[in-house]
Amino acid sequence: MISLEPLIFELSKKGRIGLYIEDCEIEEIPKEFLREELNLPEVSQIEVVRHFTRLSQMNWGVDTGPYPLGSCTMKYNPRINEELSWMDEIQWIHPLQDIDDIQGILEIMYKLEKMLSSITGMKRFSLQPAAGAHGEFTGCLIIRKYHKDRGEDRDEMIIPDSAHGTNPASAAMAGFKVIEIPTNEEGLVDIEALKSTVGKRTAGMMLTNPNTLGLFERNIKEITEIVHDAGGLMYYDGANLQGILGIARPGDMGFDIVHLNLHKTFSTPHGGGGPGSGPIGVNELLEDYLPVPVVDFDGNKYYLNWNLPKTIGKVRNWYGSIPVLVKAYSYLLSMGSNGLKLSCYASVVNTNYFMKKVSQIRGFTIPFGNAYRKHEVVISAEKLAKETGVTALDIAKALIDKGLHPPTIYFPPIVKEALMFEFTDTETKENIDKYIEALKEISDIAYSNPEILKKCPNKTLIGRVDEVYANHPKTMCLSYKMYLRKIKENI
Amino acid sequence: MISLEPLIFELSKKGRIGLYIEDCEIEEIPKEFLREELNLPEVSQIEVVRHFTRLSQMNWGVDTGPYPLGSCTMKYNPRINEELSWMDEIQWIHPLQDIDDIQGILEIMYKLEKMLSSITGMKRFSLQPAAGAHGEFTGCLIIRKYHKDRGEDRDEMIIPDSAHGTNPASAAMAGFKVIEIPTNEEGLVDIEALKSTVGKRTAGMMLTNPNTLGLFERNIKEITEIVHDAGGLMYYDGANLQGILGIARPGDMGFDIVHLNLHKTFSTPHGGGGPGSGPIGVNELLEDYLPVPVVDFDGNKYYLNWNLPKTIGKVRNWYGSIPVLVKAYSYLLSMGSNGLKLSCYASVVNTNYFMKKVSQIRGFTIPFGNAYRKHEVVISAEKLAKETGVTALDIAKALIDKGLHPPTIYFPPIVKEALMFEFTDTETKENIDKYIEALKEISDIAYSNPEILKKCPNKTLIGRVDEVYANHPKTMCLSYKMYLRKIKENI
Amino acid sequence: MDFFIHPYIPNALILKEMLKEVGIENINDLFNDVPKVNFDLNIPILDEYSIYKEVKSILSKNKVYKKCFMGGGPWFHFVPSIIKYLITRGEFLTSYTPYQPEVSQGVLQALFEFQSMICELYNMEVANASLYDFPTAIGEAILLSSRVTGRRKVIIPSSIPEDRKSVIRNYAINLEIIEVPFLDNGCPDLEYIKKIINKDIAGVYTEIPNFFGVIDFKIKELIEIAHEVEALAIIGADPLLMGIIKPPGDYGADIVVGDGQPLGIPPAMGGNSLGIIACKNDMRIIRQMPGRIVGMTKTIRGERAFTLVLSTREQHIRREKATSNICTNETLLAIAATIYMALLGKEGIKRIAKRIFHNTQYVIKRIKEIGLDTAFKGLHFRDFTIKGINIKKLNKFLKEKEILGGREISENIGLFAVTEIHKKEDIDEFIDLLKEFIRRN
Amino acid sequence: MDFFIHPYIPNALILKEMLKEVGIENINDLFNDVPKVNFDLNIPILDEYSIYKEVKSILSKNKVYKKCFMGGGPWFHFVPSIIKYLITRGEFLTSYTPYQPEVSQGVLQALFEFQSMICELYNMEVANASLYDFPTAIGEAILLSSRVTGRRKVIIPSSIPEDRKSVIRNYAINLEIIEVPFLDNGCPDLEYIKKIINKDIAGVYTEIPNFFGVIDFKIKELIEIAHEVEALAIIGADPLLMGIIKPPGDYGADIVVGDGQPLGIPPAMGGNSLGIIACKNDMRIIRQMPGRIVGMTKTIRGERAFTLVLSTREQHIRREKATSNICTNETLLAIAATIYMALLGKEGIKRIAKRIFHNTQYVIKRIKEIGLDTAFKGLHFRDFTIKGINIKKLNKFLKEKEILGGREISENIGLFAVTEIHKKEDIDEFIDLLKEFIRRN
Ligand SMILES: Cc1ncc(COP(=O)(O)O)c(C=O)c1O
Ligand SMILES: Cc1ncc(COP(=O)(O)O)c(C=O)c1O
Repeated sequence: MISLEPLIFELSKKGRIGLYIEDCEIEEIPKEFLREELNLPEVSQIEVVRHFTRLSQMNWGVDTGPYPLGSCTMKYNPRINEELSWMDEIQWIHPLQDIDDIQGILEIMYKLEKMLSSITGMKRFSLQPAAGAHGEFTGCLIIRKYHKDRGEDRDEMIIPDSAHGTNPASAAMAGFKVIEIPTNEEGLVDIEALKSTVGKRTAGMMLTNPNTLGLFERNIKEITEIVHDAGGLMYYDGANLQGILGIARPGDMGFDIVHLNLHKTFSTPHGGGGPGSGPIGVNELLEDYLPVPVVDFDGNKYYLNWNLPKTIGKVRNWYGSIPVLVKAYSYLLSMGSNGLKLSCYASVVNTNYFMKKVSQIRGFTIPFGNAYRKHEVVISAEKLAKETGVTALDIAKALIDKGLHPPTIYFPPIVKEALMFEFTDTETKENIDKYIEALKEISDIAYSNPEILKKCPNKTLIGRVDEVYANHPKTMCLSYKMYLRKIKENI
Repeated sequence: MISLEPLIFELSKKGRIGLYIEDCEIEEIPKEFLREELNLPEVSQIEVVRHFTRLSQMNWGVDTGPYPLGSCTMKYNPRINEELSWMDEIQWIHPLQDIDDIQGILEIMYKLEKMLSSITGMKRFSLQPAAGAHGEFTGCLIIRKYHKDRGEDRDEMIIPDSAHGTNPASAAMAGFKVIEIPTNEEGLVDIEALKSTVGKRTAGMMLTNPNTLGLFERNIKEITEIVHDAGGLMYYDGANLQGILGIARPGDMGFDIVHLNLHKTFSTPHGGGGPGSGPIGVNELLEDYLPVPVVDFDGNKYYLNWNLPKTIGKVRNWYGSIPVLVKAYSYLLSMGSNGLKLSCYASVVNTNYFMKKVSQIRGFTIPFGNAYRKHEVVISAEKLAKETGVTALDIAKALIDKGLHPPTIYFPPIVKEALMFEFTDTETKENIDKYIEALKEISDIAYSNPEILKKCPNKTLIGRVDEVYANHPKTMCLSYKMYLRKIKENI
Repeated sequence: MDFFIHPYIPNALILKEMLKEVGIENINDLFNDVPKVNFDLNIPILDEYSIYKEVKSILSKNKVYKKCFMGGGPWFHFVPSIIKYLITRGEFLTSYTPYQPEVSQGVLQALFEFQSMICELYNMEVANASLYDFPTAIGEAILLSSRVTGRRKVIIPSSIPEDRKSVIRNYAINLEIIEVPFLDNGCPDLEYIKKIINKDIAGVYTEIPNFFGVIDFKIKELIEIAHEVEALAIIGADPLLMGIIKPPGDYGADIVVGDGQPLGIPPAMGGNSLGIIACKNDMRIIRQMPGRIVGMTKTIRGERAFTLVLSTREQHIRREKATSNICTNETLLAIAATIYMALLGKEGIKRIAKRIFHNTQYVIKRIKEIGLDTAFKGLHFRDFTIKGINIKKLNKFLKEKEILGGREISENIGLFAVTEIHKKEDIDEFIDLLKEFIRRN
Repeated sequence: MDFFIHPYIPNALILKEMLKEVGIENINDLFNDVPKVNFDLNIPILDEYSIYKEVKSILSKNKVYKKCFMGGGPWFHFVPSIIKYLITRGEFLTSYTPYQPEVSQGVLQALFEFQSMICELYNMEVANASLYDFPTAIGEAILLSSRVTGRRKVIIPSSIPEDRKSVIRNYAINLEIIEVPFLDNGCPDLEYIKKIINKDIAGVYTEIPNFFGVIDFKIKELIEIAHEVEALAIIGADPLLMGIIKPPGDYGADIVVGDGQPLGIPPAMGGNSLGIIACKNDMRIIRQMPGRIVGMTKTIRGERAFTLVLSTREQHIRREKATSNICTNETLLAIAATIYMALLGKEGIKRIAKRIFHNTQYVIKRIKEIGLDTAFKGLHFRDFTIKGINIKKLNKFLKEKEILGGREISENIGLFAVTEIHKKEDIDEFIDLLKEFIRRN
């Protein structure tokens, strides 16, 4: 197979090394336990640099172009935040240092928590969870313990069919049975279905608002009442907070638990898939259930408070994704109250501007009506697919050929041939216009010459990836070791 | 014209900015002097990041692949050196701080000077010059003052015809008449010609050794004697020190003045053309002529010594390219005495290995015989050019199409169709082999199908640049302002 | 509200113009469906310089120790300078999970290399692209063993610290956890396990080195005991230790988990974490693996390519039946670890491991020389205990000398560590201070 | 000598193998022509961590001031974080002078943008890709004026500091330099110039603001005086001042030089320098310009492209007849300045300049309030003098408060500066300290 950049293993040559380390002798380890073979690549430092420089160049990032992944809030990641997070006073601190030695980071955690509380209207936050899904899991553990502590046996978690996959997965991991409720024709929670679902076994409901269609659940007050009345708790999946940032707050809507994705709404970079940070906020009711420790202030010093009587314990080592927290704190200072609101406005205007233009393109429809979206919009290419055979996947790959990163596709699952666009506040109108233009062109080609879209992308370094080959047990290859074995076995 | 990346001016949109700065009012400036128009681009921060990220990706660096520019010693630039040079304790220091406040950097300058002295065999160094050519100019000023102070009227500088262009240019700037002496058939200084050239007007001779052909001037002792006997001084252009690093020293050969290129031999990055650093070392004779201040140690503290009675004064603001000095210091520690010697060995073996292989390729010759080269070798494509019409320039562009950065071409001027290769110690054998393979293929094509080489490169983002268009007074365009004017004037 | 010029919001001053195209005059019309509640966020807006000054001045209240002997992790290993440079290149840093392989080959290939290197370290054939951290990786591994075996009990060593247990308990919230007591070397009592093990056990978990730093040379036996009842053997193995001792894969381990932080990642108050999980080439296990996995494949044009595979296991497809809820993981730190392992390579990992081991033997030898001892017997790697002195007081004393002391295991037992960054002089100084401390107390 | 494994020398352990292909056994055969002298370099080899520790510990002896009021340059302006990130990307950082345009468009286009922005700032039409620093740029400009006019005398202000003059004298070593006395605002006495000027004068040089921070509003007159004898008018103009006052190009300046350090470049003890030179669109001058110049052109395929132009002026072609000896310049810092100007843009440069000007007026107002005064009259920008107090003592006093004081112009006159990073509180604190100092002395 043609290789754009060899595997680092393939660059290996005996007798090379990338770091200067003096050798030394050891004797104590019994020979039968001593390691001999170790097939790690042997390369010089310059080769490491070139290899990973090259790999980076083969990768798309916000820094290289627009990245309108719906549900992901791919904002610009300011470097000042990054720079601060890399200070020695962050990176070279040990979690077991004396409280006196870590007043700086505790202060930032404390102040960040206060800001997140004021943004969401929640009482307290734990900064411990490592990502959004981890926050969900933590929230579910809290819900579980809350009911248990009250002697109630509630094991059903209600989740809309439009929800993100992590919602049901997290609920299930925490031991809940997932009850899916349908979306009505307006794209909102079906209130009647909800009413007939809640009951004695209802532990709670997980909801994101604006929902994954970008629509604000305008009956939110009624929903929270229904669930609360049934004895359940309301969980807010904060991945979509961008759509109401600075305008409305989950706490005010009646949510009991909230998680936020700092790597989305608060602009910390996603790093190709993490580290993220999924702080979780609760109201008075659940304050004592948060994971320990939380950061408190005794009027004089910040300290780690381990004394939460009803705590669920810990969900990860130590205290949270510390560098990510610093970035979010720095970001918040760069925006201020007005900047955050402006950010919400910009993302919502960007979305509706885009939706308006796209709704006029042949083959694309806006499912669930033309109500204004918040920070994101889901387009359906179902009509196009039916009429031309060109699918959402084909459109994604065709966009790549126009130098544009595709949106999220095939999500939420309730929309057929879904293209989920989120431009965020940091995208330029010029780039949004490029997408509109590109979709028009793709539509034109689909109706005139659909086959050529099946072969996209053509202008990328590599062609369309063969997913079947990738996943077939016979050809599947998950490591270099497996690759070598398969070569040997002639597969 | 097609544009790969628009000019940043072309991305401008009124009402955008890349940094948050609060506005304020001012009144004191008389209206007729107040600035109105200011045509700088207005762009958001994300656009700045994307623009320069994109530009960087359109650029070759040591980090992206082999870079065998002869006379340039394009080594790998370790990041640890870079990181240290960016510390606040370097970047945020003012030159007029108290001596007590800058003991750290003075210590590094002092120790670096000692190392450079031991590497070159010179008595003292000034770290002031900004680059190699600046070091030459400084050296020439010293030579001039030295003779003047002795009441001698010497205005001729002897320079071999193989010398780098900066040598004659620097000498001329310092007010010398340049006397060129020829290279003999061995590729070395023509001793007889030298003898008949020196005389009462001889101020000195500038020489690089190994010379620009990569050949060591083995008569160096005789040369320095001839010049010294005539009352002249010997200047060592240290750009080629790599070839004898740790093996031999200009001081021991009889040179009176030496400049070094820290951005070559000592691995500090070249930054697309600077900043560099061209420290200049002298023997006892000239110690007092160095630019002021130099760094001294009184047994207790480091200090800036301005008290050199015969100093030529200053050649630039302040004390030198400070961050570059830190990088060189750090580099030296990473090599140690043995590492430096190993570095010399590796670059010389790389060169001779390459020369041996290339000498077997049709159309290429090694001018001035097959004597072993040091760190670099000049290949001539004269034969190829004569027989096929394919020139050094064509070869350079064809190499680009093979993913390889060309060598220095058409230098030194005494070799026709020169290709000057310097692989340095940090290049892999695999990459050197790629060049050998590529030159073979190019030779084959030249002899079978030469026209296709005239159109190279084809695989780059842009095609071969039109240098005539670039330099013609009618089409020449040196700024965006000029561009706009030419568009208006319909040129 | 006025729209104002802001460097991160390019359209700020053209929003009105764009609104017109939407057919709206007042921006609030876009929020008609949102209940109005008045609140004040009360967050100031600062320029970049002021942010820099503000955050720096807050952070200056953190103390960065020049020397650290704290055991139990995270550890102060050396982090080569090139790592930060490479992982903060925008193309890596600002990218999302590589859903579109054609424009994400960089992250995908790096992750494939990560998986591959992890496999080499442990001699396993499959690894995923990272989990949150070590304890959650143990938790996921335990869940995995339960899914594969269909059983609901697991055995873990009682020696692991309470923090870690708490996470495990939360992950295994529907399982029963049995803790094994430990011997005088801190390793699990195999006789005890033999007694209690049966076909209800999904997995048996243990660690090398154990929490007290002792290398457990009975891994092989433990794996055999587990396999006798067809339970899975799960080994938590330090990646750097693998430079000197035979890896769990050599003994037939089913799942290996690890803490990736020692692989070129700064401790960051415990906030930079990298959970490692690997398994053997067994489709029963592979199909139940949690998290993202990258596979090598080809394109329809025939080029080699990399892409996310087995996504039918994952939450976005399988929803409540997914093998885990994990979505965002620790990719960037996995790339850091990949670069670290590439820099060191075979020879470097061996040298680092030898140096750490050498330092550990040296410090323990010196400790014994001054009349102290470790609390546990056996060969140690990096971590070691000191018993018989008041750890709180000792730490206070060390702090005065700008040294970060050990982790309190009990009043008179502390957990310490030395790594490759400790020079002989550093260790000698530490011993001298211990001596002085004993003399004084 | 043994060849040993070294991370920067990939072929270290295969040199012997390669030697064989050359046909050599002993590596010393390659150095037979080199005279043997024994010497010992005596440089230790350290691993990366040790280098880091060593250099950091040395550098910790440098003091980084939190507040700085030092005038005369280099200045403490704010440097946006993104600049360092972008210019240290390997593709920029590790590239050579862009001799091969097809693979160097990045640096070339960035430099074209640099030239273009400099032209906009000064309202000139041509700028080069940088010179070493401000004084050498003045030196080169003076030489340029001599080449263009064929004359050998130049006029410069006597007010510029001795350091700068020393560099100029070295550059103009074959020319005659005439110094003009200054008026009570520190600006050159135009009447004096009028008296001495004649057709032997190649160029007249002056600066805005002058060395004491005063904005010279007589630039136009000076240019006219120079032009009357067909001498070239050379203006040294601060780039940030151009945000608020009309640029020299508006008045017909022939050459503009400047100090690029305020454009997003940290002071680095004076070691990060960027010399700016620009000229008007006059082929007589352009053909004599020193240094590299990038031009916009096209490729043979018709794309827009950038390349080095007018290289026949330069040393590698013209050798001793070159317009300058400069080869390596300050490209990377020119790119830094380009990024800075792009970030600020029209509005930002104006705002920064206004803020600096505003701060300057405020500090001078306060100084007068407490009974002190500047040594020179006129409107100041950034730099300002304080007269009537002992500067050495004052600096010592300020140092105790962690403040870097001013530059000693004479015993009782100091040169200070405020930039956009000074907040009102900082200036007020400075004034309060001045008051306290006066009270005490
Ligand atoms: C709506 C929604 N919820 C939850 C998540 C999970 O967040 P994370 O990836 O940080 O675990 C996502 C992420 O894509 C999301 O879009
Ligand atoms: C032989 C030689 N001398 C002098 C120089 C000039 O050095 P610099 O570019 O640092 O001014 C060079 C640079 O190419 C060179 O190769």
